[in-house]
Amino acid sequence: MSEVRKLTYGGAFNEAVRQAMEADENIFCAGEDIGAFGGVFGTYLGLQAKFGAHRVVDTPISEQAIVGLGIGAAVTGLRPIVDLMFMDFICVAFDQIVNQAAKLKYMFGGEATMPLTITTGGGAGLSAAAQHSQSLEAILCHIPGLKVVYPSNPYDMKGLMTACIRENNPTIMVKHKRLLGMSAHVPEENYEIPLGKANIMRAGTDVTVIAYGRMANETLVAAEKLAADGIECEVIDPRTLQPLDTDSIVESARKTHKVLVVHEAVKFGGLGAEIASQIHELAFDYLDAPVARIGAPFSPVPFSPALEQHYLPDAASIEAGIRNLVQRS
Amino acid sequence: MSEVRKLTYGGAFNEAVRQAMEADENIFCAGEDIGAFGGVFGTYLGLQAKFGAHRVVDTPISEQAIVGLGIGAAVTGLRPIVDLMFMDFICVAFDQIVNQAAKLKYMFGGEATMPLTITTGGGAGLSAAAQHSQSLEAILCHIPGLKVVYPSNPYDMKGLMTACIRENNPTIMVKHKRLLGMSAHVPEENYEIPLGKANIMRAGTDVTVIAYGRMANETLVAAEKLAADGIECEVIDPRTLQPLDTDSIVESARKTHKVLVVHEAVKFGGLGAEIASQIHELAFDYLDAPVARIGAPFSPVPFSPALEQHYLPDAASIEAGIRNLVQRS
Amino acid sequence: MDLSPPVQFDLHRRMVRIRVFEEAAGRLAEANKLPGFLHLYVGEEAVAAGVCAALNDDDHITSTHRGHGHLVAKGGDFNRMMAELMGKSTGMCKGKGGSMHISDLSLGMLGANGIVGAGSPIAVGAAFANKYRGRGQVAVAFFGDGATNIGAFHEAANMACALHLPIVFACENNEYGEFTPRSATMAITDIVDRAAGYGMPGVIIDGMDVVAVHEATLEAVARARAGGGPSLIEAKTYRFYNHHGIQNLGLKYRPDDEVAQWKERDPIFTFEDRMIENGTMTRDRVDEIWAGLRGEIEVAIKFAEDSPLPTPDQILVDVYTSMTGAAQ
Amino acid sequence: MDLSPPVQFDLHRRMVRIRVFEEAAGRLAEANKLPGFLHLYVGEEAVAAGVCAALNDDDHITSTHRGHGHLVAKGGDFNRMMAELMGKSTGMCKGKGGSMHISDLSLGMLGANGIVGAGSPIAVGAAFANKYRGRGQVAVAFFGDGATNIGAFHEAANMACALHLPIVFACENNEYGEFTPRSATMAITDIVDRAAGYGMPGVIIDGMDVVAVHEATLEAVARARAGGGPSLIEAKTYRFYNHHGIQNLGLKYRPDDEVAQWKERDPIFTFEDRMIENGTMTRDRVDEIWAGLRGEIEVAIKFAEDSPLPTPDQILVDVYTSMTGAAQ
Ligand SMILES: Cc1ncc(C[n+]2csc(CCOP(=O)(O)OP(=O)(O)O)c2C)c(N)n1
Ligand SMILES: Cc1ncc(C[n+]2csc(CCOP(=O)(O)OP(=O)(O)O)c2C)c(N)n1
Ligand SMILES: [Mg+2]
Ligand SMILES: [Mg+2]
Repeated sequence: MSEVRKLTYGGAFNEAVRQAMEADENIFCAGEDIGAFGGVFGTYLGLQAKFGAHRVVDTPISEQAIVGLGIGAAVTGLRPIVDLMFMDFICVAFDQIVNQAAKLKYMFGGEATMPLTITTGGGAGLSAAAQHSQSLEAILCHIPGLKVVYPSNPYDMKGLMTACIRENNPTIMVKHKRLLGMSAHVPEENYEIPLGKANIMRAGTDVTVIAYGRMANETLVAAEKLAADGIECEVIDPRTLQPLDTDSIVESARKTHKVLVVHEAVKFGGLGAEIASQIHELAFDYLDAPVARIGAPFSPVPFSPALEQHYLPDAASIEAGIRNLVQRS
Repeated sequence: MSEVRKLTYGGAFNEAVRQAMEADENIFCAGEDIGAFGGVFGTYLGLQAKFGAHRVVDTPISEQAIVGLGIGAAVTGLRPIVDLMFMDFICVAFDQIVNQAAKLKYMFGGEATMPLTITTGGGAGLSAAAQHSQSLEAILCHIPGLKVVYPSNPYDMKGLMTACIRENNPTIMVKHKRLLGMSAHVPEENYEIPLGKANIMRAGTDVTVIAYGRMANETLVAAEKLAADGIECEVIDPRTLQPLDTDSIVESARKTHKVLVVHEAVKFGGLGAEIASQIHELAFDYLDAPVARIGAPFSPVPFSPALEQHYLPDAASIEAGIRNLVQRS
Repeated sequence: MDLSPPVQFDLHRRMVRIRVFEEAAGRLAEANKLPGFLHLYVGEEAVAAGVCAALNDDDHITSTHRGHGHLVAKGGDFNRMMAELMGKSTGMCKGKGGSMHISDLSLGMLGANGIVGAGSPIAVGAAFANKYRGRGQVAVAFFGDGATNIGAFHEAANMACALHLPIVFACENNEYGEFTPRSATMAITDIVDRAAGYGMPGVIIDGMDVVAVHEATLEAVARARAGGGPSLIEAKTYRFYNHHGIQNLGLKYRPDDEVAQWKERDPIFTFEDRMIENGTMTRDRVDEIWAGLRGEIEVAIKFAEDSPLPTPDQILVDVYTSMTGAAQ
Repeated sequence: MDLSPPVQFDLHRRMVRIRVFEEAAGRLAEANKLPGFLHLYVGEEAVAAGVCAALNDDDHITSTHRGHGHLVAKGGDFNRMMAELMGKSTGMCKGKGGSMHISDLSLGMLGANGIVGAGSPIAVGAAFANKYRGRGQVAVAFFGDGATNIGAFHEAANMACALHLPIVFACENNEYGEFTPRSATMAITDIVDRAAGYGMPGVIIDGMDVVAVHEATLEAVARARAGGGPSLIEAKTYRFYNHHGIQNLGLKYRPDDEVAQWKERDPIFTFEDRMIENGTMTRDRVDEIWAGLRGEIEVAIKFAEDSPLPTPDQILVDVYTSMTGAAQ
């Protein structure tokens, strides 16, 4: 097994972009500091050197114009990848994302395609405080016209990023900042993971746990612990949050009769609410207990690690949540 | 009864602002076209004439700066009311609302108060198409630090707007555009409806329907029809969407055992998901059926009345939804 | 007037097409036959016509809430435009966009826009793609005086200059944003004063003079095509009707004599007088042109009225390229 | 140098306080003792000091991601600032804000800001309130060269001018936004070229010369207090360390000799030399001041280290003024 090629999550992103750009001249990247510097997270490293400054473009600090650049170029035939450094900055470009990119095809009566990929770094855990740590994916998933992707590991990153770039609708690829260094096997050849297909990361019979991004990994840790006590969790990572793979989720719920949804985002109004509601609607009679949700408390992300570590769900709190659920009649 | 004083929904808003401004010199209003012109919906009519251009301020078309104006003035001691004409324009000012207004107090360790009211016109039904018809309240409710208010009638409008202005946290007051002309009794004297308290608009025993804004009125129409068939709906208007009056909602669910949530917003990821999830979590064993949801389909709001009328829930579709739910075992 | 007669005819025709379309739309709106908002371009025809006559079909424009004028100037089809305003399935946007989102990709018209200022960043994207492909196409962003106060415009102007893109920023300065005069919302008089802050040339022109607009645009477009980067053109103009619709419904916000003075400078009638004076055109020919286009608009209204409404099953169509897997 | 010795001492002390605080923070960060990001102000001290020395305690400032410098210049308390950087409950923000949100309302410091450009609209609000109350207070918005490319800055500048507010826009032009040179992100060289587009006066000053900064600010503040409206000051300056932290970790993005040249113009050392030359100050006195402040910072570090961490029950506190009814 020493020959298994490993890549980090950030490296897998980089390779997906590189391979796509090699194959299609219409693809370009634009964003702040992504050119000469390779991006503040290093995810665009080496691309400008390889493809030139016309295809890997350093932009001004102008998030609205960055997304607009992508929209205008996409609707006139290119395949842009535009970067909004931190997910929190989506708020700065929100009009272009929500009122323009998401709706343009529809408003034009279908006479447009929008092969636009927006990449951004999400999630907390780096003491980056309230404006650099948010998980805003639920907001994006509420907007018809967008697709939202959130990989939990290097393998999925490469396959999903490839799918985003090939997609003809606007996609938002969220890279979890704390997963950037995660390393695992990633095939060198190009491959695509279809959008909208969940991944059953671990099969189990006692309880279904749905988690994405970094929380999928925390859930796997919790699941291993519980397995030692004979509790077998089925862990499902939706991978694509919009469109959501409702079928896979509901099927598992019907099998295990108990479901927990976990995310890093604030619980109130988070994606967990939608997932739980769909499960209740489609598998009510199979459930032994209401679908449980774990998410962050209703506050901005606090700066101090002493607070942030309790703010975020982790393997221990997920394990406790699962035990709690399993104990319910 | 001929002496009952009536006011429109828009007029009730205007009166709340006027009475508050008479009582407190620290209150001012700012927004596009609200001064000399009185606002494009007429809701600020006459205020500049009464209070002067320094207290009722016409601004440039600069939604970010309009909200910033409110934030900076609020944190330095005034009580601003700032207007974002259409709810869709919240997207333009999203950073100032989400990353600044909502979080400032928390980031400052509590050393700040933010008595800021943001007013905006929400909802569809005027063939105003995809960028002037949205219901984005679920997004705002997911942001810790904000309060969100959505009156369904003139009486509530005056009382809730008064509460917003007196509130020391940032509130967003959504005026439904199609309710502006709705007329009903509104007392002349100033009164306040506390934020976070639902209104049981109609008591009933068979099914609970939770609806807000214009949909609360559509639901009342449906409920009257159903009453003729002996189906008694309890209709609850949360009035404040954040914080949500979970207690009143859950109490009713435990009583009727069947719940429908209705909103005009897109169903996927709408507030209905959160409300349904809370009910499931807190009243699961009382429910005869999963909480049902009615919302708009997953598309931008279409322009053509021929499409929009089918896009929006109405008394007929709500009635059908209730019948459907009641028929479930 | 150095322009050749065919160019003059072209400019004239574009203006009259706009006027005829807009007047018809206004009448229909007053008769409650058009749903939604309607922002008429009447009075400003010289701007759209003068600019668009300097463009090729494969050049791009982005527009504003006041968008039919631009689309007509770019060659938009009366039938499908009128059908769109009526929300019919034969409309430019199959009834889903309406007045505020009217568009025609085949003419490079990247949409009217309901969000003030939001078109400019999109024009920057089109200009970027044009430079990227290297086929000499340019993009034009239309926007109002009020729009220059919004962040999106600023970011677009700066980015276009930083990336040295082939783009023209065309400002329709009609002195009002909705019902509020420019003087209340900015401390400058001329929008062109903003150009230097981005590092692009800017020029003020009489927006009631289609020749002036056209010549300035030719120069800016030539610069853009030659790799000379962005320019800003400020056209001083005026809308003859209300912000939306025809009549003032609310309070009066513009002095009567101001409106009257501008109307005296009607961009079409003054141009016709000039052409007739110069012998390029006769009064009869002018009347013929109007009559011909009035005939066309009647056909378009009939086409639109006779067209079917979209059916409810269309609601979820075209949200995405495919409906598979989408939420409901 | 027309400034009186006490003013010179004040300017000097403000600069040294910043330097001492920032160097200490940098060392702690390198030793992994500070969580999160740290954007140091070293090299730019003349700007914050020169500006803030022209303000009263009840004047307001808004700041940037590079915010400790501004707060120290406004009189910020070392102990509570250092405690905040360490995420302690005794910190300026009780550990909830950290470096990027450090603030002190009692000094009119309305917060560092993690969103580039977002402070400027807030400063406009403070300026509006100051005008409204009529007590002669002013507001200053600090921002970088890069921030002038973002929409929020533009809207703030225009609105301040339209409403004729008592505000000073203070630009720290250090020629870079993160790791990208200004020349890649704008087609102009001087930020001050943007002032005319809003209708306010603008002036370029040497941002390494605290006297120049101070004098320009005195003038702009006097104008604002007298009802003369907004001004823009562009201070040409340089940060001596990396965008965040001290060392360059990633690729090199600034030429070594550029960095070296700017360091030769250290705003504190050059000012000390001038004062000593003029006889206003002695070398001994200078050393004493540094030693005194170095002592203070050691005390602050000790205070911060000894302070308790916030407890988890604090997470939901201060989201709202009261916890009643809030979601969990
Ligand atoms: C972001 C945003 N804010 C406000 C509005 C409402 N609105 C529509 S048109 C308009 C005035 C625009 O003025 P200007 O740019 O000068 O264009 P004009 O109408 O004069 O052609 C306003 C404020 C909007 N559509 N979008
Ligand atoms: C809206 C937004 N975009 C991007 C960033 C990331 N970022 C942080 S600081 C910075 C550079 C700011 O440059 P400038 O305004 O010149 O300030 P300086 O760091 O040079 O002091 C960037 C791009 C951010 N924090 N906010
Ligand atoms: Mg205008
Ligand atoms: Mg800089």
